[in-house]
Amino acid sequence: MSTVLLEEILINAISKNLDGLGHIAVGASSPIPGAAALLARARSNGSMRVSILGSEDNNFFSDGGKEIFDIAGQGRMDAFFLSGAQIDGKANVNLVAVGDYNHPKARFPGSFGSGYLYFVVPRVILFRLEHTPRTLVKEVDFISAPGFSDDDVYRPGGPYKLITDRCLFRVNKQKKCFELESVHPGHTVNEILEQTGFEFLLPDNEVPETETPDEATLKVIRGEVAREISEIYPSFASRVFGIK
Amino acid sequence: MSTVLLEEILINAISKNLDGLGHIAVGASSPIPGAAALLARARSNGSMRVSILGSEDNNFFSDGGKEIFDIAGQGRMDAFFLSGAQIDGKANVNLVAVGDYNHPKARFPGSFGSGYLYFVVPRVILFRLEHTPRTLVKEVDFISAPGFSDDDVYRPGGPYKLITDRCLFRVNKQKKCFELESVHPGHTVNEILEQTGFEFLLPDNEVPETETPDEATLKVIRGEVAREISEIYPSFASRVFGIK
Amino acid sequence: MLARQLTIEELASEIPDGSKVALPPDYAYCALSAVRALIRQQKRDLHLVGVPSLGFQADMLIGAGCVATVETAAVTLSEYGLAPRFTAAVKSGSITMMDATCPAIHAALQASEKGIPFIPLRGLIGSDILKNRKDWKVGNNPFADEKDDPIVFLPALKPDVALIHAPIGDKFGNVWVGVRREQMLMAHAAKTTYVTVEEIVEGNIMEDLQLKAAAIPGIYINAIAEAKNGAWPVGIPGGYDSDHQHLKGYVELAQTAEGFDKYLNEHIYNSKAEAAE
Amino acid sequence: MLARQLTIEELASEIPDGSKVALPPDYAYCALSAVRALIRQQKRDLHLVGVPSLGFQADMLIGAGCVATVETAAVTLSEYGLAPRFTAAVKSGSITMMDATCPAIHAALQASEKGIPFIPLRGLIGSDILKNRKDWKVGNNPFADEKDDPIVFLPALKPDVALIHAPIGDKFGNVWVGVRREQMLMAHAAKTTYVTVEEIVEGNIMEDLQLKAAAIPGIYINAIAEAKNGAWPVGIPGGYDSDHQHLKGYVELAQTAEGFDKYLNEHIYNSKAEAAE
Repeated sequence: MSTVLLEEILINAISKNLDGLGHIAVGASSPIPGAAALLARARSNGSMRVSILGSEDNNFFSDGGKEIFDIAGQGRMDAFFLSGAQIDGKANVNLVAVGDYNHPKARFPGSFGSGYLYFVVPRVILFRLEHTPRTLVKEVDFISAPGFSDDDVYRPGGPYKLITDRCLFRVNKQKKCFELESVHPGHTVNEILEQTGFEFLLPDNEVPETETPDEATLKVIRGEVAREISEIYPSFASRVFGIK
Repeated sequence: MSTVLLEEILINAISKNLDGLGHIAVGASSPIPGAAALLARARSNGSMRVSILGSEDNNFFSDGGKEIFDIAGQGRMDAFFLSGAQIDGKANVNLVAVGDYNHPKARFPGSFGSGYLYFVVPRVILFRLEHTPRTLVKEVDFISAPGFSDDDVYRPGGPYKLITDRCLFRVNKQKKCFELESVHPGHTVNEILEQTGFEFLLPDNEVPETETPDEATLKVIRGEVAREISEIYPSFASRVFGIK
Repeated sequence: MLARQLTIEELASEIPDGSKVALPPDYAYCALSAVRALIRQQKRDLHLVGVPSLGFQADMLIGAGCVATVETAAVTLSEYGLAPRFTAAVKSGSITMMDATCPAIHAALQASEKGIPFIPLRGLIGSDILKNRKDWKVGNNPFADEKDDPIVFLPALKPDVALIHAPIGDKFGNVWVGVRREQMLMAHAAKTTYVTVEEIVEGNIMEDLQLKAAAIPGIYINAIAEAKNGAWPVGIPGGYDSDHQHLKGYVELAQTAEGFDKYLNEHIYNSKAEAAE
Repeated sequence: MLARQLTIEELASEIPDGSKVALPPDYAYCALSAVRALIRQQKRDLHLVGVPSLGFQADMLIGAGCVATVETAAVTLSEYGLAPRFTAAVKSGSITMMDATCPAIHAALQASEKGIPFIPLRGLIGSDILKNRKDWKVGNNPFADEKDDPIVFLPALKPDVALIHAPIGDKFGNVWVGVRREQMLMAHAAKTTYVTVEEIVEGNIMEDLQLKAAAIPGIYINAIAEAKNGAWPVGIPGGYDSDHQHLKGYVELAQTAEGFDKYLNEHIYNSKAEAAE
């Protein structure tokens, strides 16, 4: 078996969380989630739709910028992806600023649709490919979108998984926190404990290794998925899959 | 001078109330208001827009059925026309039913946009071409849209004139009632008093006769206005102007 | 993703008794062939929603006893006069009326489209439309300066079914509606949308940027059926005209229940050719 | 009715200091040639509204000192990295931020489009976006069953100016925007709309039913200016690509105030050819 890249492990792991869904939407700057959605669609037997912001081939919207949010509000978006400059142990996401909001040490682009989609999309998958105490923090400096809400707040959606370059967490909705689900090949639980700024639950049994995609899956990833993702992310597709 | 028809007098009289406005909208089943709007536009030196429901030549809307109401809500519609099965002395309009609403003696199509446009369009011109005590009543059986509102109700718009086959009323906003403005040629104030089911004000001076369009105006009405209106109201244009 | 492609009868059979069905006015794209199938299948207790008004299709459904409730800004046959079966039904009290005003229907559908529970709307205060709509409320504008600013709150209107017609669709369920975007709003707002089209064209409508800008994407469409002349006897804008003689004949017959039954038997129940399509 | 047809400089001169100006993101149709004219004319105290986010044009306006307030869901140069003059301005406190989330901007513009004073929106509760927006309120859903159902109320957002670009317009001011309908929403919602177009075409766009379905009617347009390559150095969808080398060069220069001034002098202030267009 050829060398499997981290990107391919992530694409495969994310895609497993999408099987059986009807419509996956992918936002800006999300090549790995985009590829994961295309992989899940490839094995869905034509029962899954994928819409990718910025794509012409995979973007069916015809009613302006509002439609992607309206469609989520209607309950017609089953999964979405969010990243964050900071993510904390309560699954709060910060896309705005580090330090004081009015005099920040660092300022990022902004919250985009997070302050809405995180509430209404059933499976929001968080991804952050820098897993350090700087990014996975005890408490975010600015809440673009809160991980959990009081019972009286309308919230059909919310966080489902958090994937990083080191591991995969699942969300524990009862305890409103993350729980380690699997560790990527080459990484350890101790390393995760050390590199995570927030507390999280460990499973009772041993933590499994994140699955490596099998040959058939790799073939799909490196074939049609790589080709399709190169339309929107040519430099990513070139770097990871050698497509130009 | 050729015989001037009642329709031509009405078209001319209505059009005088539209000069200087930016956008006149005309609803369904309104050939005379439509012709009046086209006449006003013809002498506006290209500064007036007319939109006519059901027209292809004079209908610029591109955002579905809601746009005509949205545009009125934005303050971009200066005049509109309403009729009614009944109109009363408080300028209330009834487009729904005669008798008890739940067991009506007569049922009409319904209120259409009146319950909204009457509130937001600055100059709503009422027209009812059957001027009898049956149609111009003391009190309507159903208020599709009220003529006047309490001070705390948002109401940039409202009734401006009422034109019938016998006369023209203006609206007295202070006293919240109609005032006779002019009587069409061949009709008398006594006849108006007799045929009107509601009370109205008479001016201090003698009531003038409604102006008959001059030769130049008649030429425009019978020329370009007749041609344009025949696109939407072919049977009206054929009956009144002999256009087919 | 391919759309489910059905016959007209199959499509109609997926709309259950009691459904809240949104329909466009005669001047838009009306799915008359599907409406005839609903009548043949003797649907009952439908709640019609006019977007924002209704015409011949509503009069026929009401006359055939399919309808319990009519929510609309008007039922009109325009130059053909009053809608006879509608008028008779209102007078006899056999249907429940929910009179509205056009922008209230558009706004309430937009609330559903946006997934918000309600939307405010100006106007209406002091009207008997409002007085008779127990499902609407008057609230206060929360951004008013000092004094009260009463405004109507409309709950989101979410039809079970949007039933529409269109000139063209494709095998992915994409449907071109042009400037008749209230049909797009209906599809966005409704739980399910069923469409008949004059023609299912080759290729993918969304790959033509001009067509895409005025097309409903397949994600909103539950099933599509091809129906050549599917709006008949009503016409379609930019396509064919209304069948004037037929509509005049309908209105004459439909003045009485007996005449309407004759019409039903002649043009709907016994329309074997259509049923077998 | 003919539209007012202006030069780029004339068009920009009609936008006063202090205006609330709505702008689209880089992936839509950006009127960069008009933005350069605003910079040349040294506009001050603009309140930019991103619909729903902003890109290069905002970074340039901010760097040139034209901007007092930025209301947006994001300022992003996507693959080019953080927006340098925006970031510096936020850190130095020289602009006031009104952070939002994309659907809140669309919804608040729709409120203005509909002439309603506010619109409710789900989400946002518990976020620091909401905490920092003193102009937004949390109310209760008036249709909630028994218990409270808190929901955010957004006041209508009515820009003074929508400034957009488009592939084609006509001499009546009709402007084709295709699927980029947020530009139509901007025109409906704003008090005034100024448009630059790649080309003013012959004839009337509204007479072509396909074009009409995706065109902003002239009634919303205060003035139109022809601007070939008017989005440069950003691209336009379906037209030309972004000028990658130029944008990369911009981002490198704009890392410092001095570098940005160099860019201004080279590409904006001294762009005599453009100013004379």
